[in-house]
Amino acid sequence: MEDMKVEKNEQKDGTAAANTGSQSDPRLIAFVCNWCTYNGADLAGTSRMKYSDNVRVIKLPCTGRIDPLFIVEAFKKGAKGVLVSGCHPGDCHYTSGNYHSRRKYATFRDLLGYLGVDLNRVEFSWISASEGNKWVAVINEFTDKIKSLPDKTTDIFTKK
Amino acid sequence: MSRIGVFVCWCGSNIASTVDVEKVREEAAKIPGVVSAVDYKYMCSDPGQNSLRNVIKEKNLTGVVLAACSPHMHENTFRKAAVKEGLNPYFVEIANIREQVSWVHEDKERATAKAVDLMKMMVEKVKRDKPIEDVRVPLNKKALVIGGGISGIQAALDIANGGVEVILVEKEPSIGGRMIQLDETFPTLDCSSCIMTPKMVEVNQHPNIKLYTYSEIEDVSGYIGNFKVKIKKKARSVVEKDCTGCGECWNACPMHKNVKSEFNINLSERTAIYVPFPQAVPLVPVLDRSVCLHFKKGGKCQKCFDACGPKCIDFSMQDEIIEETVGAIVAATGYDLMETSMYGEYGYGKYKDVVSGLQFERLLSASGPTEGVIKRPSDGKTPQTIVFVQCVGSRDPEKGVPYCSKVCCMYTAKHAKLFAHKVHGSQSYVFYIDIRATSKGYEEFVRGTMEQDGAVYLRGRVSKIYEDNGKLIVKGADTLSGNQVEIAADMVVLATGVIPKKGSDKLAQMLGISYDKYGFLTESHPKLRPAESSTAGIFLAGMAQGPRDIPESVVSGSAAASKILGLFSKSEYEVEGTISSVNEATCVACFYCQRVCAYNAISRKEIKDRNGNVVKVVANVNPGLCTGCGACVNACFSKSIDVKGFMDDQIYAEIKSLAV
Amino acid sequence: MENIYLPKLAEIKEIIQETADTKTIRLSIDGKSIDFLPGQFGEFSLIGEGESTFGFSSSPLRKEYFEFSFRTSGRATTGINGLNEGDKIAFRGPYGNYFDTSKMHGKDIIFVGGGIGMAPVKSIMEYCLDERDKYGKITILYGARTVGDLLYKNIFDEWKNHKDTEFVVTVDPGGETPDWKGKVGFVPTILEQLPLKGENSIAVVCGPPIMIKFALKTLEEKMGFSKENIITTLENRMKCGLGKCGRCNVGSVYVCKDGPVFTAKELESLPNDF
Amino acid sequence: MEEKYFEISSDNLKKFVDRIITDNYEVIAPTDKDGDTFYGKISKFEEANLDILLPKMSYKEYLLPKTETLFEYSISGVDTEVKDGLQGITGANEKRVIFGGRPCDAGAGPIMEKVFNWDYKDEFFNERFKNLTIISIACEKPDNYCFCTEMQLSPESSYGSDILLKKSGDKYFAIVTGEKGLNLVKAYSDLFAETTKDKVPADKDWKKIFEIEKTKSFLDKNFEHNYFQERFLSCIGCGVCTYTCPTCHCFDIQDEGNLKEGRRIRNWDSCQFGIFTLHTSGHNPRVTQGDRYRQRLMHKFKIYSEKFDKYLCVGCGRCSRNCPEDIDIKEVAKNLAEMA
Amino acid sequence: MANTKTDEKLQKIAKDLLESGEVNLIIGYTKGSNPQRMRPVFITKPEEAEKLSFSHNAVQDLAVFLKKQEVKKFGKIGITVKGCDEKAVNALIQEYQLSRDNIKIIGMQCNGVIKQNLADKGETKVSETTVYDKCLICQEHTPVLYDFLVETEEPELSLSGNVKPYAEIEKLDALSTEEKNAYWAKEFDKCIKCYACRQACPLCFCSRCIVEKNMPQWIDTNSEEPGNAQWNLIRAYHLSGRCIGCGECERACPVNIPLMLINEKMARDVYNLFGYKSGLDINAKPVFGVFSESDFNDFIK
Repeated sequence: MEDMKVEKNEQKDGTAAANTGSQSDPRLIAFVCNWCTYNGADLAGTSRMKYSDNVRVIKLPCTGRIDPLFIVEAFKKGAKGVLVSGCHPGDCHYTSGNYHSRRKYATFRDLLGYLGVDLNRVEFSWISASEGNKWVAVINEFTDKIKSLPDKTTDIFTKK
Repeated sequence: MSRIGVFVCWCGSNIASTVDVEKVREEAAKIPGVVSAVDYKYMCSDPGQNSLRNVIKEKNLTGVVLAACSPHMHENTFRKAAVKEGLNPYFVEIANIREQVSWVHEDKERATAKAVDLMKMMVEKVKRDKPIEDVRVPLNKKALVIGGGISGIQAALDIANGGVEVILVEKEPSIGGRMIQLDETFPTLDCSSCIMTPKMVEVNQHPNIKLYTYSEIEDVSGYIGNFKVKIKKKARSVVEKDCTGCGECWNACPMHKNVKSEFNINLSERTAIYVPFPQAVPLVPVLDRSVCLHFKKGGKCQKCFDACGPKCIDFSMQDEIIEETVGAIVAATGYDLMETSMYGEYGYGKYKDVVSGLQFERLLSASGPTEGVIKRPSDGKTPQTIVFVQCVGSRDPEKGVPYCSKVCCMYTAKHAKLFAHKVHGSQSYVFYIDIRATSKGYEEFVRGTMEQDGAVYLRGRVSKIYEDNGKLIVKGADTLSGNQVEIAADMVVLATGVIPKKGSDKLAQMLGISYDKYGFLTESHPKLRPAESSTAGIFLAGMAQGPRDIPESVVSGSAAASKILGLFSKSEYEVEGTISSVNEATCVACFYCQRVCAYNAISRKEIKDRNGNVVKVVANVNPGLCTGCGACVNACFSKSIDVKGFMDDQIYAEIKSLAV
Repeated sequence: MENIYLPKLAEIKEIIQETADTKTIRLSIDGKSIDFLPGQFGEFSLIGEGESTFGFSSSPLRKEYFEFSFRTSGRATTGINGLNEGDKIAFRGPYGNYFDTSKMHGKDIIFVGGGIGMAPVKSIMEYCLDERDKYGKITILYGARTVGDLLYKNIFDEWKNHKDTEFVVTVDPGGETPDWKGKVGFVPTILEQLPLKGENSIAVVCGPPIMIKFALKTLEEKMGFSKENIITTLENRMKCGLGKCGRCNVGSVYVCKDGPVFTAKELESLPNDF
Repeated sequence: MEEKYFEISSDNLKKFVDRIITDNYEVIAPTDKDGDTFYGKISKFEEANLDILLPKMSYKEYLLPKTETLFEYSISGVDTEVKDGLQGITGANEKRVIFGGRPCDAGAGPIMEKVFNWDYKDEFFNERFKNLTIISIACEKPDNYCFCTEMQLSPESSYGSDILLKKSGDKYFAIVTGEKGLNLVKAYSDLFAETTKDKVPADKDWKKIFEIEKTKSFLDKNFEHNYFQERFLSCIGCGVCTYTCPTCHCFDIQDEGNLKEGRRIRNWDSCQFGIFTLHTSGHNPRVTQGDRYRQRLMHKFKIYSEKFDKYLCVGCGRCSRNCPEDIDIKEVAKNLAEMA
Repeated sequence: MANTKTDEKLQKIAKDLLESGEVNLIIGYTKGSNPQRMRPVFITKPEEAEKLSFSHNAVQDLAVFLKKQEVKKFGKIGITVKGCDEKAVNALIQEYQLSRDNIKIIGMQCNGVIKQNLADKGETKVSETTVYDKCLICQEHTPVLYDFLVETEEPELSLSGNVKPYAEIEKLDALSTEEKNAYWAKEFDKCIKCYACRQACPLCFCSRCIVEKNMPQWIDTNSEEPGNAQWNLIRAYHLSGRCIGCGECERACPVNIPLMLINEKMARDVYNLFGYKSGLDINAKPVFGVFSESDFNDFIK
């Protein structure tokens, strides 16, 4: 029978070097709503604004769909910072998704902080479809902030 | 099995100059489940789309990932292309490597790495895509309009003229609403009844309109295309089809001095059997059983019965419940004027000559209690000096409401103008905060009242009104001159603010639509969907949504009508298939999903065993109402509800693919 | 020191889409099958998505491949479902006991399968068909809820065409399509109508618990099969397959080690806990 | 090997423990934390709490960790590489001593060893068990929840211990049952004095309050008895009984990781959970908590003994003491015996 | 032990309820495995009502049984509750898990229950050092809602103010992120993933817990540092704004993780943020089922 290869292949992923996900080159994951922030980010693109390339955007229909548990999963998978962004209060495409989620985020954020997660690593913002510049500013500031944090993971999600 | 095709677009040099598209393609080819990876100059071009279609066909793809421009640009383009090859459109996912990579980053290696990541995310997502079928809801092409005011009438007529059957339900004995109570209308001063009555008659005669007056909505269930409505037709005690409206009955009624007329806002009296006003539609009286001697005194009085030629008085008539199935609903429930009891200092209710704006309309009206001659209620004398007080209740967060009632500035100017026209040499004073006269001809109209008709406008609030020697002394501030003013007036007209019709909140709950903290019905989107409620198939019109004037009310009625005609122009109502669905095996019926759903799309469902016993209650998603926002998914603790197209498993796979 | 939890890799040779949500996957290691006996099972996985337990569904006499059939339901099966021909599957086994064919030699055999429970039956059945001469009359009864739920449709003919072999296929009432040519009725009902008698016969039964229950009753009470001659295979939830993790424990047996094949006689001694 | 007997003074026992710690033995002993006593690594003799009857949890995790990596994997494209978890297995330190446990806990080792070796050999368990030296202390005052005597052990049983210490005044008698224990004693022979069996105080006459064979015979005959559904209506299925039990060994196997790498692990699991036996089809053989508690009783007092000739219970009483709803297994076993 | 007057009253109510057929089952307490313990008892026959008892050892929150399918089958149920437990009943009604019509609430006035580990060691006196912290902050010594009230004979709990309930919360709040992290990492490291906290919780009523769902794998199954933290975090999150503070999770925890420090902290935060306390009003909407436009927004850019 064919046994599995036990030796480890060092050269697994040719692109890994380009974004290591380390503290100095952190991986940021942004959960954004389809209608406001995703469009805002697109606007930044059509306006040819430049911003940090550390962020990876995951698109969801609405802030109301962005489960706080996604934040946990993102940290588990090595994100150094997580951004949640959607329509401004009152502008929700689905009327009230962002209001419902805001309650959850406020509570969940408290819980994270209490359990020793560095809240500098979790960011929430309201970015409208017209706020390409705000998107750029939020991403750049967040990236800079994460980079400035001490080079050790103070969260309870990653194995030490 | 996953057979994914990855298509990397160069977008000319738009992507290719910053992202190494070949590298992205090579990385794609390495992913398990990817059976084809290609790059192409312009994927959205015809040749590009054709190559996409060819690969789908040749490689028998189960999913497609395009690494290209924003999904908001070409998602539909590519989905359509995929559908042509028999692939479910939702099996096409886009990695946005233009707007969110090549255009915003400069370092080619890093931009490429990001593009690869985004592509991988979408590959993992598309692997977990489930076929999604768009939802088709059959439509009962019949509309219900609630409220027979001008906006409801407009909506009903427009819909009916579009060839669709309409049921118009009005709570009062006659349609006409508030507008028929008005005298002349600003800024053109055409007579309200003159323009309103023809429309009312048209409603009554329209073959496509079924009119229920003196009727209320008892219950609404169902959803877009298929609302089940129960209408309570209150016992009128008059057989409508036989009545000729001759008036013998009310002339015979002995109660002619005892009942305050609602239509004239207590400024006149009516009989127990009555029509609210002479031009009422339908011109069929209603017997008010709460005051009728027949009912109060054990059946002795039957003067109206005796007087009636066609013998259409029926004392034994019962309330009747009529059930109708409609495909769409317009809520045009209108407004009330605010109570002014909190302004005790103005003496409304205490001094007969302090009247509300609407009462003054009746005093001005030729069909009103004074037949259009302005007489003050206390002694019937014609007033020479009238003080108009604006913003009574409006823009007063302390005592009233913070919002502007919008129409008061204009109707006060109209009142002052008509007063000047009707009583020569008279003088009016208007206390105002700001003048809001923003529509066509409005500013000129107000100017005219001031300049041609000599109304004195005083910027400031009235602090007190009291009676002294047959005059009403109005004390107030003129903030422009900084003086306290005191005016001895014969009458005071309070421009009371506008509030939603009493009971409209109850109706909104019945309809499952939202309303704001004042009770005004809320639009689905304040700018882009102003005629729609948050619930699919239910539309809004008129003052029920908030203060507006007649033209705006008419426009909103027409808007609702056009929405319904548009909806009914198709044989079925189509909804995107990206909606929520419940895992009934694990749902525990806590109904947090229902609480957070802005669209009333979640209902209770009983699961029964073979003997019909309820074994379990679970949440159920109404596909016609669900918009796929996913708020319910977030609310569900046991993760027993998920939204197609953005399933938890897919989001987690995306995150997983980003692991560093 | 051997790590008994370490899987081996097998290559997917062929994938057969049986129904909308079930597939048969044929595997080989170095182009060959593995040594196993009908009735045994293995732990299959796409590494990273967790293991699933499936009985082998092919005849051990077909030396070029071994196969299993599965329904996509959970995380592990979804992972396996995503694989293509040529991909590798991690695999541990074979585990458990097996159908003892030596006791069947010279006897008439009725094979009864329900739904996806046909998979382990197929293994022993094809094993017998592959050595057709060693057995008496063979009857195959296969039923599913609906026509769409029937597996192995593409090889029905192959089964039918053996000599002295009767193949009966049925669907539950309401599960038939307009062009359905098989029988309509629940498996135990159809079973009762078959011209079989219990003497010198063996019955092999596998399917959903409710079907097994009634089929056993029918065979025993109405058709005169002795309990020793009715053989079934249990489909308990398992994890280790090695008689350790405790999950498949029923009465004094570990189904994964002492089973999954039991005679009705043996089942009788087990508590009603499966 | 025949049992050998030694004496050690209380002072020397302290020295012994401190010295083996200095000599890099990992010493696990009952130690106080969070207002209770748990087994934990100690850095000096004083940290051990030898007065406590039993720590809240058993030391099962040193034989079967709550999570164990069976293997690690890494995936690159379509290639999967695997690293055997047995290589570099953690905690299989040769120099690990469980000190100050009781005869009941010690009795659990050989019982578990059977299931991990009856057919396939589970080397994860074996590696750990092989390298564990168990020094137990005989109980003088069992409490009301204890029933080791009924479970074929006794408060003074040396079964499963490499060394059993019996206190006598200010010294201890050490009963050494095998090579592992003897090697340790010999390595510190300056602290121990050899003695003979007759010097060791005889075991007390521990009374049984019920016969476990009767419990078994009730279980043999009464699978569908109302008792189970009625008595265990108060069971909330928390599984604390199984998790704190020194002999419960059920586990689950799971994969964890991302698309590039991860591991297959096994975690403690419990027959008290509804999902434990839930079939993919939705069918669950054990629907009620009564069914599940019955399974635990069956496994402990019937099934295991039929297969392995040992009861899967050492009578430590932890499940009773720790049960949030006060289900007392001793009382239950006694009830069953009485009904037999 | 002889029946106390409390017990007699309780037994009378239960007997009447069962005799009249108003309920089919009474869930109550009876004497347990040692004199310092009580245990749940399920009474279906009037003559068995005499088994019922109540004391400061009645630590269990019997509302937990209302979520069990086996118990639900009884239909109309009477339940003996302390003030804290009664809030769980209310919360279950709020979340549609229970119909008010199907439940008869026998409220027990309670001045605190003795910590079980102390009781096991022989503690018999109710005092601010022997009762659970929840008893020290209890505002519902008399239950919020009841059909019958049984008054207590226990002396009133006197509070000197020297014992600060849940004092650790403020201490923890004052710690740095790293210190908090270290504290909880140590606590969660003890976790053995037995989920007793969940099973003991009257409000963890999901038929399939999120931890038992693996598509996606919401919570790592491992019982080590990352997996344990995820479980504890998500458990606490799911109970934020819902926990009524009965403390059963912490009592059930076999490894003594101070779960109430999290629950209580979250209850305080939810109250501060949204002015909501769980289980006080069966007609109130749960805090995460509603929102206000003016909800706390300062943390969002």
